[in-house]
Amino acid sequence: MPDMIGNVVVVGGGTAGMEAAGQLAKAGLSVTLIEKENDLGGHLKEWYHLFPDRRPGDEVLNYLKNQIIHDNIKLLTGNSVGGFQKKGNDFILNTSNGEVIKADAVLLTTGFDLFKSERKEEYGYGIYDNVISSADLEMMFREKELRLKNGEKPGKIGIVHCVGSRDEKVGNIYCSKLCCVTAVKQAIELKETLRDCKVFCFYMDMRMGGALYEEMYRDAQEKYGIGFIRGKVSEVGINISNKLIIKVEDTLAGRPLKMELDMLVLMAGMEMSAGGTKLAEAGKLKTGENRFFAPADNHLGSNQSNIKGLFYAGTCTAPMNVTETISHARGAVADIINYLKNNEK
Amino acid sequence: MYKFGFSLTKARVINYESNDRSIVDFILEREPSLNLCIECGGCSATCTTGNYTNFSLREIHILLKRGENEQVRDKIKQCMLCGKCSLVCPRGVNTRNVVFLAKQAFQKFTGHAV
Amino acid sequence: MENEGKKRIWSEYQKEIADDHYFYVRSCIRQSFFPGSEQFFLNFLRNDLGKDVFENPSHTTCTGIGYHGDIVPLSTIMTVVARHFALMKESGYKNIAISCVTSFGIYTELIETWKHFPDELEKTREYLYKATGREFDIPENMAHSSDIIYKFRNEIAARSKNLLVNKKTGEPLIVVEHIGCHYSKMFPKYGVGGAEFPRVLSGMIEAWGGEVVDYPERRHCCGFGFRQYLVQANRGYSLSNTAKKFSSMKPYKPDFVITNCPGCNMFMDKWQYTIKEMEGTTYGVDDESIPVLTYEEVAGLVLGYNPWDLGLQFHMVQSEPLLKKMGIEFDKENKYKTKDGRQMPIPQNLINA
Amino acid sequence: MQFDPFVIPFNIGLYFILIYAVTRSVIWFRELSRPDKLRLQRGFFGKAFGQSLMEIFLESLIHRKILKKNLRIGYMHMSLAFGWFLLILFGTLEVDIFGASHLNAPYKAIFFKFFNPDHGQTPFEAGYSFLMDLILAFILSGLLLAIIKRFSSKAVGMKKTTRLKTLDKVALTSLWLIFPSRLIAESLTSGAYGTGSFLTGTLGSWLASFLSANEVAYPFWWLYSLSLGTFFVLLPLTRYLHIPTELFLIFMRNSGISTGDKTGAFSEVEVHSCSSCGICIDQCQLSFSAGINNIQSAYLMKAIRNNADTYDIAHNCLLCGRCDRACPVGIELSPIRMIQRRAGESETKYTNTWKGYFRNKHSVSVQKQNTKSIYDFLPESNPDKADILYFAGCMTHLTPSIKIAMTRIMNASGLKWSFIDEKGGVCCGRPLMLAGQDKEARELINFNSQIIWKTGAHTLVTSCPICYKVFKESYYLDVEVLHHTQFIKNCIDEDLVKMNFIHKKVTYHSPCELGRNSGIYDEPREVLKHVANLETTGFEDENSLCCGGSLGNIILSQAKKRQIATDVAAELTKKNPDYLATACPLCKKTLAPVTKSRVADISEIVAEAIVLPVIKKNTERYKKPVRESAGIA
Repeated sequence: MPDMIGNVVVVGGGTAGMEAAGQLAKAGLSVTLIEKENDLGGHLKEWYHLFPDRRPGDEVLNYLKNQIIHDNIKLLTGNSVGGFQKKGNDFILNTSNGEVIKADAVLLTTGFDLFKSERKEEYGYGIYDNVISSADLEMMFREKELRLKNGEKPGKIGIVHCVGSRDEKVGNIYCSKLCCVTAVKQAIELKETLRDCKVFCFYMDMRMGGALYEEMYRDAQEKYGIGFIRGKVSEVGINISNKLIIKVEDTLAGRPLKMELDMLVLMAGMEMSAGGTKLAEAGKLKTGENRFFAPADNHLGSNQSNIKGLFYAGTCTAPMNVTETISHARGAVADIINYLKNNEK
Repeated sequence: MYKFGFSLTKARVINYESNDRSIVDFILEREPSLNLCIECGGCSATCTTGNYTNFSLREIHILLKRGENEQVRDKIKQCMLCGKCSLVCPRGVNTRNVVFLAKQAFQKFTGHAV
Repeated sequence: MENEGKKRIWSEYQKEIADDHYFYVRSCIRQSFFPGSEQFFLNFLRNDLGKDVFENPSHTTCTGIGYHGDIVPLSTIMTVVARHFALMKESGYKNIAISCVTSFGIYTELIETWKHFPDELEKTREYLYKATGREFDIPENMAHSSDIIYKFRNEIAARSKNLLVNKKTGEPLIVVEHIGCHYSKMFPKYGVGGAEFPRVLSGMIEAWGGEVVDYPERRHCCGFGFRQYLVQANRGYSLSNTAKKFSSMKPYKPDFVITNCPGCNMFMDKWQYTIKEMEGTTYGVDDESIPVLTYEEVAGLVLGYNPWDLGLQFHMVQSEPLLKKMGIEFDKENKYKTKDGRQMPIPQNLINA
Repeated sequence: MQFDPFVIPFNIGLYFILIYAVTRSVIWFRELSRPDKLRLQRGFFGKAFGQSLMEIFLESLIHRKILKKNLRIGYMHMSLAFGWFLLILFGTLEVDIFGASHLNAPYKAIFFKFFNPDHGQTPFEAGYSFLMDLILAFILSGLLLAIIKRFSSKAVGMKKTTRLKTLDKVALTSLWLIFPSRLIAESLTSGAYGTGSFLTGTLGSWLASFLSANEVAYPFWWLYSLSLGTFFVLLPLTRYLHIPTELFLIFMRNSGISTGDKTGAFSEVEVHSCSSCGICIDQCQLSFSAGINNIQSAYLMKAIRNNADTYDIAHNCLLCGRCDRACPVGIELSPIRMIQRRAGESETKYTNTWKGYFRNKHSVSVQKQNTKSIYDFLPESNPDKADILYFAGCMTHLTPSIKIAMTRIMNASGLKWSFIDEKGGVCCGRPLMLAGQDKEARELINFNSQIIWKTGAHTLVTSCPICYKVFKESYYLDVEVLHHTQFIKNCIDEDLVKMNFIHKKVTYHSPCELGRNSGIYDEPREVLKHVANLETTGFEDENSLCCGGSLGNIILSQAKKRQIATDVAAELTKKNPDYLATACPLCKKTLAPVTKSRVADISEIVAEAIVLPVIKKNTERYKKPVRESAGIA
């Protein structure tokens, strides 16, 4: 296919951004990929294993990195987009390093921020040792250092679902969708690392919608004997022997339950990234009740924005797993090519 | 001891640490399929006994797992072992054996027949 | 880790506390069960710090207990509170200082209600005007009197005669802080340090050399619970909550409990007696009970006031063991004597006496 | 006086086993319950005696049943048992005819050749020794098979063979040694004296050609005697005890003694009559479908003999009764299993004493049962009067199609019936019994009996074979209990319901509880023949399979149950029928998910075939003119 004229700016060098940039470059467009951090990969680089097959996150990351080694791609790392104007059909973006980039189309892949667990004060994240977040745990897995603050092996671990999701107290009424399966995945990995530790998941609903998720859940019960207790943990404290004491209602027994734990893992939800929010304000981009970018059309235009020539991909529009993110990015590429080629502009 | 016309009430909270789970351990060792329960309540819904009394296998299962044995001991014997539950269970839990083992466990550990 | 975390939270709940010119409203329970406390508060602010604290003799109860007891309707309590604000307006004050946590809760609740439902505010203005011909403004600054003591905790530390330290061992005293539920659980932003890890009392204790313990049931209610208490048949429920709380703090061997809510203080104090009578259970070390003090009383002790002037003797659980630990002199003779030396009747079966 | 020291081991063995047999039988007789004692006495002096002798000849010697089941195994057993019998018989005659004196000590018959080495000169003698050689050859051929079986059971047409304990091994070797050693011993002797027939003679003269036969013969005679002796002495400790025990079993059974529901002399005799032939293993679906090979009846018998823990063996069984039917010794295997399931309640236990030569019985204190009613929550119920009751049963409530079909049939029959558990009934009690909890079961039985009695019905129809069996056997009601297949059969015979013939291919799965366990084979088949084309499956009647869903097995995992069901369904749908018919809701529920062809209860097929009588509309009514008065006056 003949090279196409057109420069596309991709904002955000995470999974979606890298995949889209790669595909656009292959399609012969010249791409500028802007990433605020110094190295690419976004949240994916913190991830140890991916569900459902627990394939190492690095495998996917490496694929994406190779993806963007292409002459058509210009990398601007450690650089972020402050705002942009649309002059006619052209976008003028000014970056934090004062550069001004002209683009025919813009793709926002600003991704998500992990919910700050401190905001659920009653869980004492950052106050009690051994109350950690799902991201912290992934790190521990990556570093093969699964220990309590005092260096001992945890014997009893609790996992709290829906931390910062489905919770109007923190202003997020939506479901982050991936926490349930992450919890199950991490529970299994915990059991594999520490054979004789006990793991309990405290859930409100088990939302194992994705492919092979339910199977994982079944394995967690059958092969790993992980305990699932239905109820939202209400408060966390410590007792005299400095162990965590959690209070929860076992809604299926219809009784409050008190349990002593060595470690508590909080399944932090996904929120619209700060960067994304800034851009939304700067560029008058529509956002939904969940503060993520609102696509032009939920069914037919999930990659399109309310501004012609500006597109979205990945978790800046809604919580998504890696699989969905990548296909969403490819979708965006198709939309962009269509936009540039058939000069819909 | 002085009478004030009111008294201390026992807390309803399930204290996981202090509860005794020897019964459920006995069962799980012999019938691991119990782990597969997802508390759907199908068993309780079809239960012949449950048709006449508040006997609920789902509840019994959860109470056993929490070590709330007293309540279970008095109820478990009401089961008629008819086996409808095991036919409806979506997770293939061998519910009949669970009850059967529970009865044995109580005889074994609490010494009196149920 | 723990402290950084808490500091971070506290920094998020910085509360504006007026520095002077307070309009003081009293607490039904505090003034009748441990009058020394409010006495100390006024005296300390006026004479020691030279602040201006005004009391209007014609202010009444906030009717909070009646309100939580389901016998005073919302419109009534709104009007009563409005009347207090009117009195404040008339005496030309803008900063209100509230002695009672129940009242404090009521005030915050109503002010928030008025914010969200302005027509309720209008109605209230109307009711008050019709009833009394008065008009009112919502106070610019609202502080619980414990907030004010917290504000001046370092001044107190500076003037301290005896710190919260065991004189013999030199170890800091182990203190359990109990915050009244209505202080910040309803509206965290109104409380110093928020609802989960409130700072108001722990701040004082740390400033005065004591050590605060975090125990599993720290957040638990004292057991008052208004209607649960008011009906005799339900008191077991109230009592059980207190028992739960104490049995959870027992292993930490606390030297005393400090409260900022008169209701909590009264119940944690008197229920200890009840439980001892009913079951013979005590929660202190070697069969003693744990003294439960108000922040004013503690502040008073730190500043070297006479325990009997602070009214410690009016508690059910007596503080002698604590006083001994702190090395505070006290004479048994004058314990139940009035200022002019008249002997008061001596109460029977007190604890720790 | 012919004597030689080498006969001593044989004699010791022989007399030991004789004395042992007597004492053992005396003990067993004493342990029998009084009525059973009488039965046995009557049996012994009645015509049962003849039967028993006949049976002993056919089963213990000829092993007819085994021969039917499996020719090679049968031949093996026959050659050994019957052959040895003949050998002893003719041996005794031999010594009687040709020996120095009459009425000789048994050893003379056994070692005849040794004491009469030159026997076999005259043609008559030669003829006789030819016969003896023939018998010996017969035995040896069987022995050969046995050895082969031991080392590869496939070779003799068996999938699995039983595992052995050490003592059995020793006994087995001694048994194996007996006849070869006799062969060689006799051959050598004959070789030395130029006697013997086609077997001993030829082998003898050949051996004698290169070694001095007489000297070599002597140790072999020792070996012969020794192996006989050891075998006899060890016999009581090994499974070979079944050889003598089976005789008692046959006598007892023919005198009408049966297992009952408690351990007793008879069940003891049964347990010891098991030859561990392993035929039950091949019959067991848990073995060939679910790959479970340690719980079959042979192992249960062994476990009981060794007082091992029988919990898993006893409970991990479908109680389909296939092994009962197959057992060549005719041991009532399932009843014995049920005794083991009731173990918690059974008063008698056995322990081996005297190095295991004897087992002595002693009663164990039973766990205190709480006496107060368990099912006191069941409501008082006052059912309507009816002639015929229909009891769907728990399982049928999970297969509504059967309920609907039965309602349709019942209505069509025009009989006055009532659906007794329409709004959900109480379990019949059979499942509890299968779990060995008879006391609880009895409570449910009484509850249901009351309801049935109150209706004053004369017939009780049920759709569930599980219920059927218990109604029939454990309810003391004076009502006729019918399974719906029987009921339908009656309707057809009495011409109560008209049916079309559906031109569809049907195969029939006979439910265990209805077929083998209650003996109802014909009615279902005839009903099916009446409405559709019934195809054979090769698993008819006694040989029918278990669907795997049986409530009899409380341990088996759902996965294994499914495995069994899949195999069964595959077998029964080989001719891919339109319907795989069954007569049990549980079978239906178990088979339906694992086969493509439609699984239907007989009642459903019948309901489909029913022709309802046409109701004539009275058209006259409409023609009549409306009376004035009917209008406004």
